[in-house]
Amino acid sequence: MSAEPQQLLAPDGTLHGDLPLPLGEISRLYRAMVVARVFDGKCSAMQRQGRLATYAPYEGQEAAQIGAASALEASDWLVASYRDAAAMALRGYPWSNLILGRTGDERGGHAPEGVRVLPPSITVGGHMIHAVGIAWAERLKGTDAVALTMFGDGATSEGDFHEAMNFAAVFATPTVFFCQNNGWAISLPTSRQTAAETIADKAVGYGMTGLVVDGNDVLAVHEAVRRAVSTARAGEGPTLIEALTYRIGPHTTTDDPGRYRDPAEVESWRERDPLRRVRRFLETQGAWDEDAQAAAEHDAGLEAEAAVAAAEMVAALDGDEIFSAMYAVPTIHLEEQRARLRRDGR
Amino acid sequence: MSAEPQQLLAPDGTLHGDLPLPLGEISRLYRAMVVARVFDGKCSAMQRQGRLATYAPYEGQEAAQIGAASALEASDWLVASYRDAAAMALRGYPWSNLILGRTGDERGGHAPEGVRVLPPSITVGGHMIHAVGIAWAERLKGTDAVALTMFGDGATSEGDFHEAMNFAAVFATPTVFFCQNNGWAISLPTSRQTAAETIADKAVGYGMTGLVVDGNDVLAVHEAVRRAVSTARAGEGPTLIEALTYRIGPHTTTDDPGRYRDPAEVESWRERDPLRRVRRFLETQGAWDEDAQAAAEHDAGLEAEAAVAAAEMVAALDGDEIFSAMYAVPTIHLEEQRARLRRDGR
Amino acid sequence: MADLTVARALTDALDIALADPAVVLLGEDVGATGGVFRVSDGLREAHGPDRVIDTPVAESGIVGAAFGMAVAGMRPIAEIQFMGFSYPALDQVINHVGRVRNRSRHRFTAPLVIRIPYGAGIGAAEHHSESAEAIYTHIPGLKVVVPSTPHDAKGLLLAAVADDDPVIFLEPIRLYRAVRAEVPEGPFTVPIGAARLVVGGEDVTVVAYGAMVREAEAAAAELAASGTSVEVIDLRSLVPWDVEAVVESVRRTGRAVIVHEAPRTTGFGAEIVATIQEHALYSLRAPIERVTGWDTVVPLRRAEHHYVPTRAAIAAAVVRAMEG
Amino acid sequence: MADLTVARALTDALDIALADPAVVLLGEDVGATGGVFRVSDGLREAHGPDRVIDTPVAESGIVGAAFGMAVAGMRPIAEIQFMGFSYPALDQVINHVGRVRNRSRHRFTAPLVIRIPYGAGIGAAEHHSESAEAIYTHIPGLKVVVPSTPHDAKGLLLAAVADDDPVIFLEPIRLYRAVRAEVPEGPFTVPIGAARLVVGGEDVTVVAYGAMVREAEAAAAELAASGTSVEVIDLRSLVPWDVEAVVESVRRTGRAVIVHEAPRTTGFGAEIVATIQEHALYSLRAPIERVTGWDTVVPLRRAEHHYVPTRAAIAAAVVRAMEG
Ligand SMILES: Cc1ncc(C[n+]2csc(CCOP(=O)(O)OP(=O)(O)O)c2C)c(N)n1
Ligand SMILES: Cc1ncc(C[n+]2csc(CCOP(=O)(O)OP(=O)(O)O)c2C)c(N)n1
Ligand SMILES: [Mg+2]
Ligand SMILES: [Mg+2]
Repeated sequence: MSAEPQQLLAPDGTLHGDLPLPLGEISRLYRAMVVARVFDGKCSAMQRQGRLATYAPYEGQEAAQIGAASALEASDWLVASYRDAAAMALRGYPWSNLILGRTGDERGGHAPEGVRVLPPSITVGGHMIHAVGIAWAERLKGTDAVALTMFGDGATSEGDFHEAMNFAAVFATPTVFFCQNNGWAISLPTSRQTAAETIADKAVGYGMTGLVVDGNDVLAVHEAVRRAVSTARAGEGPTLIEALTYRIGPHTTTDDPGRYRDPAEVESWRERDPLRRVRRFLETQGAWDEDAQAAAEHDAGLEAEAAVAAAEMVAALDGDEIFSAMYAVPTIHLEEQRARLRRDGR
Repeated sequence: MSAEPQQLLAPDGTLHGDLPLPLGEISRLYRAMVVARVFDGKCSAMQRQGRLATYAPYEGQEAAQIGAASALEASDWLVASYRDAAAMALRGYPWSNLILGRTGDERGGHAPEGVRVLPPSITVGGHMIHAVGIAWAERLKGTDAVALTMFGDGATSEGDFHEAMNFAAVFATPTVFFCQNNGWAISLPTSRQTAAETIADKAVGYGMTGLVVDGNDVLAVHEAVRRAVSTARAGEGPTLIEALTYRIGPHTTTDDPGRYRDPAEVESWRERDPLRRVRRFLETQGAWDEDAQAAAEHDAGLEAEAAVAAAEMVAALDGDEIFSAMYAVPTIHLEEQRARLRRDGR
Repeated sequence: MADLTVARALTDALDIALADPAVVLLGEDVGATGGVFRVSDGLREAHGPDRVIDTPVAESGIVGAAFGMAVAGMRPIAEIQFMGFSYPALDQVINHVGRVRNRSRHRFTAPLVIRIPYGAGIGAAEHHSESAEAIYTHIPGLKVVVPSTPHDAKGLLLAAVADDDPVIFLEPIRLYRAVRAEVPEGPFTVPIGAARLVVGGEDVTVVAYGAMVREAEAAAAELAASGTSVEVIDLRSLVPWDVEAVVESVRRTGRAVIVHEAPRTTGFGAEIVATIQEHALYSLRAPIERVTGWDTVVPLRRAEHHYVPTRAAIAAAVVRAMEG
Repeated sequence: MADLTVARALTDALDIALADPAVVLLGEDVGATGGVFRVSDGLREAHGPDRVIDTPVAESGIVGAAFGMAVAGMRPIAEIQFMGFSYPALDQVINHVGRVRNRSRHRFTAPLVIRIPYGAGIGAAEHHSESAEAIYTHIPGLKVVVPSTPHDAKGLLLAAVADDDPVIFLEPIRLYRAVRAEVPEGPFTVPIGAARLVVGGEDVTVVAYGAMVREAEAAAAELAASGTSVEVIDLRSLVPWDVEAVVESVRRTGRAVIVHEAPRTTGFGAEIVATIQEHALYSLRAPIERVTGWDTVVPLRRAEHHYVPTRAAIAAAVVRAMEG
């Protein structure tokens, strides 16, 4: 079944074929990747300092996330996982919320009104069907909004992946399934996750279109997702896109990849760094240079500082508040428990 | 992806190619199909008389079940569903147990020692992974036993189907997945169950071999399963076989198919009756005739009477006994509850 | 007013609910056949196959898709065919349905209803007779409702659809066609969280829900003949449940018997007992009795009667409570 | 004797269990990394990747495959990474693991162990802090075990593996590395169903399990200083549980406090309360108190401390029981 992954930008920055986007757009995507990388570094550092409860780095996956998220409209939905902060931020989910959530605060899950991005799914597999239901609802409501769901190679082994793919195909919901195959699910390599040649092959069993794209090529990802989104929007059903990429860092900040993978593998993927090839390309086009890079990094740094400051300014939920968002109005039982906490403390 | 379903015996009884089994064996299979059909009729009648709690008829699916079950060895396992009585009986599960179970008695689930057939699965989907675990255990124990699991088209939509297929493929367990695509899952036609062209296509996503066979052709089914079993036994992994067949009767004896399907469809499948073509073939070979038919039906009738009598002779479980098979030894809580039932009655 | 069975009262409620374009009904066989209990009979014809949706056989998918619809602003009603088939969807229910409001601090909500036929008493096949309500009552963020009359079936289902939070709506299989009663026409709701006084009494309080309410009522009638005055309360709603009504009653009677079909250990009866003793220990004149199913699988047809609480077993417990 | 943490005691038990070729350990990341808590560290090297098996990410598959292995005569140990990820496997647990013995009237059995790290207190991400033991205790056909010391962790795990029925083995995350203690070397078992007297006392009985045992012990120590004599019982096993030990104690003290982290409504504490009042109502001098988690999702790190029962909350309940 396997074909070469779709690619537009070679690792050395050469473009195959025509410019898929105006240069200005490409610079914008690249800038977003720089911001994403800066935030990722910042968060990893914060976690080491004990300022975040847990953190799942996405270094190496910026092209996949930014390429995909940039192909959506404001009215489209994003339903993503714990490792997809770059995509979520691009869709308008504030970085400060993403950080707040990771400090261990539920209010990180409250995106601003109008931002159609669900809080990141922490369980693996369960959220994909939500993108099916959401897309289905939009169709029933008569809008043309699409839902894109992001998940990893590991998630494709969960039963819920299967049910989501099947429902989407049977009901032709406007859903795009975007798999970041980053080579590993914690310590399990993709080759032990499935015996299929590609994850895109899984589409066949649902009568869905599946394709493989170079996940470190932001232009190829953007193009592939853009097409899948417009197919979905046109009422022609869902698509499964497998973006081949790599998790450069540990699974989370408490994981030790030294136990299960060869540093040489990591090095080989560093060579295919998703940022470098865009920068090279933009530079050859005269659309980027050292100064632009320095400015982008500087701005990203300031943005990160501001987001961290905003997140860390939020006072923790007090005891009363942990009861206040379980229902629209707390039940008598929760009120009684709230009174109990007030009386006895913890 | 779709290819013509494998067929050896045409509906008119013509054999394509060589004799896949000695004539004596084919007569034996045919005789088993006659027995199965007689039992099915008997059970449907008993249900109408209120002697069975519930019953799922398999008329029309005899070739699929007998063809598949006959390809196993005594040391192989069968893990099947509520509609697979013909297959189970062929593997040595007593008809009297099958009937006893359907009267509403747990002891129907107690197959004789040595019969490697699990009680029929009533939930849809959950049992396939058991055949993976069983096959895996046999491999770990160093035997060459294989496990075959039977399920319907509807079952392929459950998440557990996916996890079972994936585990089997990743761990190359000696499991055979045998799907009887009988066109319907209660009121849902297969075309609304999946958007895939065939159910066999689902194998692709697991890196597994998938194939479609004429499920009303006992020889083709036997051949296909025999090959899959020997592949599995040789350690070369699992296979998914889709047997195209049809449920002639209602879903269960309480279902009214008039609500959802066209009687013409049923008629068109009656034309492809799985028994008739074998009989025609055997007759052309001089291996069967009216007398043989009458004798087979007579014997089957006697066998059915005897099985029914044996089942109906069993006295119902008494109150004490409902507590006695939850654990090897009832817990103190169950003993206390048993005493409570003795004291208060129900 | 119309004279309806529980099943027909539910059909009526669904039909009314479906007048709102935000409402859809989805599940296995709900459309073409009207569901295995014919509760949605005629609704596909009335509201179209896009609104009364036959799904593939996949419970987690049904609930997960309904959840997504709810997050996107609809009010889906998901049907699971039998309680015993609801477990594949538990992950969706626990990890998503009950949590998205808290996870997003009210930004996203899940106003969906999950309808589940439940309970024993009709000699069904394995998995078709289960009472797993205790599990649902233990899951944060859900409401759990159980009607026992045609009136409440309609009024509670409409209340569940109107509720801004997810509601597990349990339909006692045994009652679908066992009773007929007058039910108001048109829309009305029965408030979630308020118990119903079935019969007033002085000596013992019997608390029940679902199909057990009728057994309790019958036991009360029997005992009345022999001079024991039994008060029967139908909880109607397990989360939230009407602590006040129950405690007030037990304070008066000093004795209580709790009835449910579900297994005894960590059944919802335990919660009722624990709460009563907390509020009314000093009024208790005898240990609170629990009349429950056993910690076994529900036996199949031939032995099912050893499992399901009967009026006789309830009466025996009442008598013991009187002596206690 | 060796000085071990709970985590190491479990490693030791697994290593001993794996000496039997019928035993395998399977789960996500149990092999290459030794599991997220390193409980199976070194076992893949010692016993081979066919016996310590890294599986795809699929909990229902893990439990279902382990079930199949058990039916075929093995004694698999399945690991679920966190309690919050165990729900996709609930259908397998409820509909198959707990039932095959009854369904086949002893012809097929499921002697498997499902290990699940559980509980809050380490400020983990959502789904990583849950206590869903009540659900497991309500499912017929299972045993449910919760160690709270290194000694019991080893002895109960070996007992679970030796048990002919399925055992849900809950490992309190907070205790993995919080305590060290002397643990006998080589194989030994702690019987499933017997509680452990942690501290003897006269005035109030505190019943706890898992990570709450240490909190109860600390509360008892604190209260001893102010003259209240608290008896602390560690249940160790929830199904079956040691009714006799608890009831005997409460008969003596006349007062009881039950502690668990799980949500309050229909938590296992309710079962304990209901049972105590049944056997010892007339000994009760005050309502039995429950100190539990709330009917909420476990709050994330910054607010988690409002949720998890503490020694202070337990002490407050004891004081109230003394006054009650
Ligand atoms: C239902 C469930 N099971 C297990 C886990 C634990 N877990 C967290 S991430 C992960 C691996 C997921 O791998 P993949 O889908 O490839 O995503 P990646 O982490 O590589 O981005 C696992 C097993 C979980 N979060 N949810
Ligand atoms: C988990 C689960 N969900 C739903 C059901 C109800 N149910 C019984 S049979 C059936 C249809 C199954 O169709 P299929 O797999 O094609 O098998 P067939 O009945 O056609 O043999 C359904 C939905 C069930 N038994 N188990
Ligand atoms: Mg991955
Ligand atoms: Mg079918």
